Amino acid sequence: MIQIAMPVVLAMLAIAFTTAIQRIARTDATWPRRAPFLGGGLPETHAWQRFHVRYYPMALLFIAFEMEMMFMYPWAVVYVETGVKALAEMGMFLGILSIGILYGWREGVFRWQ
Amino acid sequence: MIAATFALLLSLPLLVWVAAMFDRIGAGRGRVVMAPLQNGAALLLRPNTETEAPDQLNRLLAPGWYLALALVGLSVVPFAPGVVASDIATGLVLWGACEALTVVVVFLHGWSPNSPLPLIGAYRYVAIGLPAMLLSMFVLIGAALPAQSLSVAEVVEAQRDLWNVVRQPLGLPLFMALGLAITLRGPFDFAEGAELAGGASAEESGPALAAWRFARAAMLVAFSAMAATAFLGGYLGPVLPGPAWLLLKTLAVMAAAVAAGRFFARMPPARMLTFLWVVLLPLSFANLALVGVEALP
Amino acid sequence: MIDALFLTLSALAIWSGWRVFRVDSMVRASFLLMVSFIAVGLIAVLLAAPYIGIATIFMMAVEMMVMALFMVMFMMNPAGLNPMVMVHQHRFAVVAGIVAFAGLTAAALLSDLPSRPVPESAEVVRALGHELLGPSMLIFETAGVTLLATMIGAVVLSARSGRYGDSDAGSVPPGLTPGGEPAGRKPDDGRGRPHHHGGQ
Amino acid sequence: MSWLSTLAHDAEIAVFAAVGQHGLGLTETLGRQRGVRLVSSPRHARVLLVAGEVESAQARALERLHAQIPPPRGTVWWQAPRLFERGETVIGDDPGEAIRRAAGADDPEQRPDVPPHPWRGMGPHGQGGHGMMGGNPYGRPMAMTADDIRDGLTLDAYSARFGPFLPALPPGLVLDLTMQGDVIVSAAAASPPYPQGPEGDAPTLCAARMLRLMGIGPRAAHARGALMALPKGSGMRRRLAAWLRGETVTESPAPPPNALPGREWAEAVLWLASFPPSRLRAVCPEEAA
Repeated sequence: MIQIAMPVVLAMLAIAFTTAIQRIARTDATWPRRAPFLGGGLPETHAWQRFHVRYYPMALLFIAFEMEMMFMYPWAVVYVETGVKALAEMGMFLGILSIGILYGWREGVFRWQ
Repeated sequence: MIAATFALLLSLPLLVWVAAMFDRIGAGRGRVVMAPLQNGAALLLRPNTETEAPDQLNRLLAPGWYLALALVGLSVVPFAPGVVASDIATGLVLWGACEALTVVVVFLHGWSPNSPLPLIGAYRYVAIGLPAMLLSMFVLIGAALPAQSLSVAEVVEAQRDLWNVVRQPLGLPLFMALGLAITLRGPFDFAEGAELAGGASAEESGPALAAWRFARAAMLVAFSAMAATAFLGGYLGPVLPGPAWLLLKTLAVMAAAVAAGRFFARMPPARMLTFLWVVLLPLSFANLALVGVEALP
Repeated sequence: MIDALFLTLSALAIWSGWRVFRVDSMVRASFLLMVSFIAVGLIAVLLAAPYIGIATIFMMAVEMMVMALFMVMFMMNPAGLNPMVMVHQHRFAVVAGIVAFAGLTAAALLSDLPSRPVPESAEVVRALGHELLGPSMLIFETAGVTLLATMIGAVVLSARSGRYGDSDAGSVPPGLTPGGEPAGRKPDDGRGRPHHHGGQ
Repeated sequence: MSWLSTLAHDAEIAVFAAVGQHGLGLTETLGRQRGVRLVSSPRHARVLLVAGEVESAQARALERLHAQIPPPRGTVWWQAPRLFERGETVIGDDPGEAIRRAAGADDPEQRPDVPPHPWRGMGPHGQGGHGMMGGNPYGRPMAMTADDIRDGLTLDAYSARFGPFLPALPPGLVLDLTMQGDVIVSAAAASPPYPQGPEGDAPTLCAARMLRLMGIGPRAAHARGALMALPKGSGMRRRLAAWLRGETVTESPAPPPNALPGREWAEAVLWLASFPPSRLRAVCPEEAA
């Protein structure tokens, strides 16, 4: 189980290191200093907002693709043992999903909406 | 395992230094050796910047998570037969998880200052980072096919006869695209590009900025080591000992990544998104098909 | 050692799961949920399921990222600059939570679970692969078609642009009462002509 | 921390350049200065360098930039009259010495330390807001919904004044933008770009500026591929290609308030950079302020 203990330890070390570094300096600020950098201009509102994501259809398409990745890892492990059958099966699987990409492209989902 | 972890922790700062030197050479600036250290020290002596109503906790932790992901990614890379910090059977998947979490961390880094330019950088980065990650997964699955395993050590051993870079010529260039994306450089630097005046890091100063840049360079090291392992045979090589070979190959990939970052122009994000899905992703399918046919007994 | 790691990770999973409903920021809520899933994924690795565990982390990182995009996009006060209460229907939620907890606890404690420890050397990923390419092949291929249907559905429902013009051209929101006035903003002719299309 | 200070002693000085009238050419020569590094955000800088004259109307913007440089900070006025009592003035062509002196300076803050709106102690939680979206939490109101020009989703519109010293925009150009996400919904030019003289329209300078926005250096071998990276049909490719061939571009842009809405941020910035400053200046009304 040390196989995951080690990454966990490394992650904690990294956090400790960067947090310690950032504690070196003081973080006091006046209000003019805190204003967001816009090249001299000022905003009217907070930047946090209902941010208009322009690629939301792509994000949904992406999730479907992501699911499929999870089938491919075990497939890759047994591929050589299984041979042509595995190739045909994955070819079919990827073919079906490629239709999804083609359709998405045709409908313009990879553009900024 | 413990020894490998110590070796990793000791060598990482040095390799980060080398990465910074490569960056200076790439930018065509002098004083290659000392300037990264001096500039880093100068940054550490400057104050941090507080913004109006930031997300303090995430702002503090984002550089740490970035560095943590670089370290975890590096921990699955074997330095020599049997010498690896994390000997997990699904090392390739763990590396993939690190890529996915990198997108999250860069997003948090841009989100937390509550400032428009970092915010735009964060959202653009997600649009490009996600498909770039998908791309790399197909490529890495290609590398796992001949090894019949998801363990990184097995992937190296399967390259004893022939390196993957020869067997799967499309693999390494496509993987480089991901490397540029997760290390925020050149054509894939949609988080911190010049058109956003520093983007996700525009509001950072002092030690916070130094920590973020350190983590970014550490990610370049981790990516280069992974690319060297998955495609260039890792520690395999004649005469020299294994770790030396790994080091040399890592440095070569690092130099190539820095050069590629300076060579290719960055497209507007919408154009890049189409390019990724319509050109690069089908190329990675083609790569997988070629690897599949080649790997058949 | 393993027990300590298990207990720590369980505590982290529960704590971050609870925090999801206590924080004001949608981004924090999304990624706290992700932390919870990461802890569960690591527990799965402890249970000798290295593939499922790490894959959970992988998937959840991506999915919570996309969820955060949509949460921020559609929720009022997405960053929680004004404090707010994230939960609705308190009483129902409390009752449903207690019932679910009791049911799951009872199922875990009362059912006769088999005790077959997986040997350290078991190649679970290989077994999973053989399953996918053997007995479960139909499921696997059906998943492909299902995902294709998901993609097409997502594109049809979400994208406004399309081959045959805007998807909402001529559409009218449904009325608040049967046959009543359309709800929401009324589409007028001045709005909605895409001025300039993406960068290609 | 004395060893850290010793190490930092020979570090490059991070300089944020606020480019004024006829300052573009000046700033380009700065890249060759040893020991000086131009940065793109005042947060990363130690010294504020005002290169070329800045009108007194924009003194306020300059003061804000000055305030955004973390203290200690210094100021250098290079071929520019001083607009506030900080830093020293340089007449000649080489500001190197003055920058090094400024790197040891510690200008005091000059803007009053007050939040954009009073908020402390107001509202039910003392954070200045009320309800879900109301009030001024932490000193600013929240963005509110508005119609969008692309996909018709009524999400929040973010209004802000960008410039005149945003490195991605032509120096002096002040844009009042309303954005939804990273797409510009409406634009107004509050102030035109500064006159840069004939050297501001020089092909090499213009090409270098545009290539910098695309993340690559001005070496010609790279630059050919850069044309492919630009979107088709907006004339950007044509103009960059002309600059790379060494020709002067004389095209005039459509006025930014008409041309910018509907463009995504990166496209808009590249589009603005693809015109010579003098042409851009000619189509922006002078009197609006």
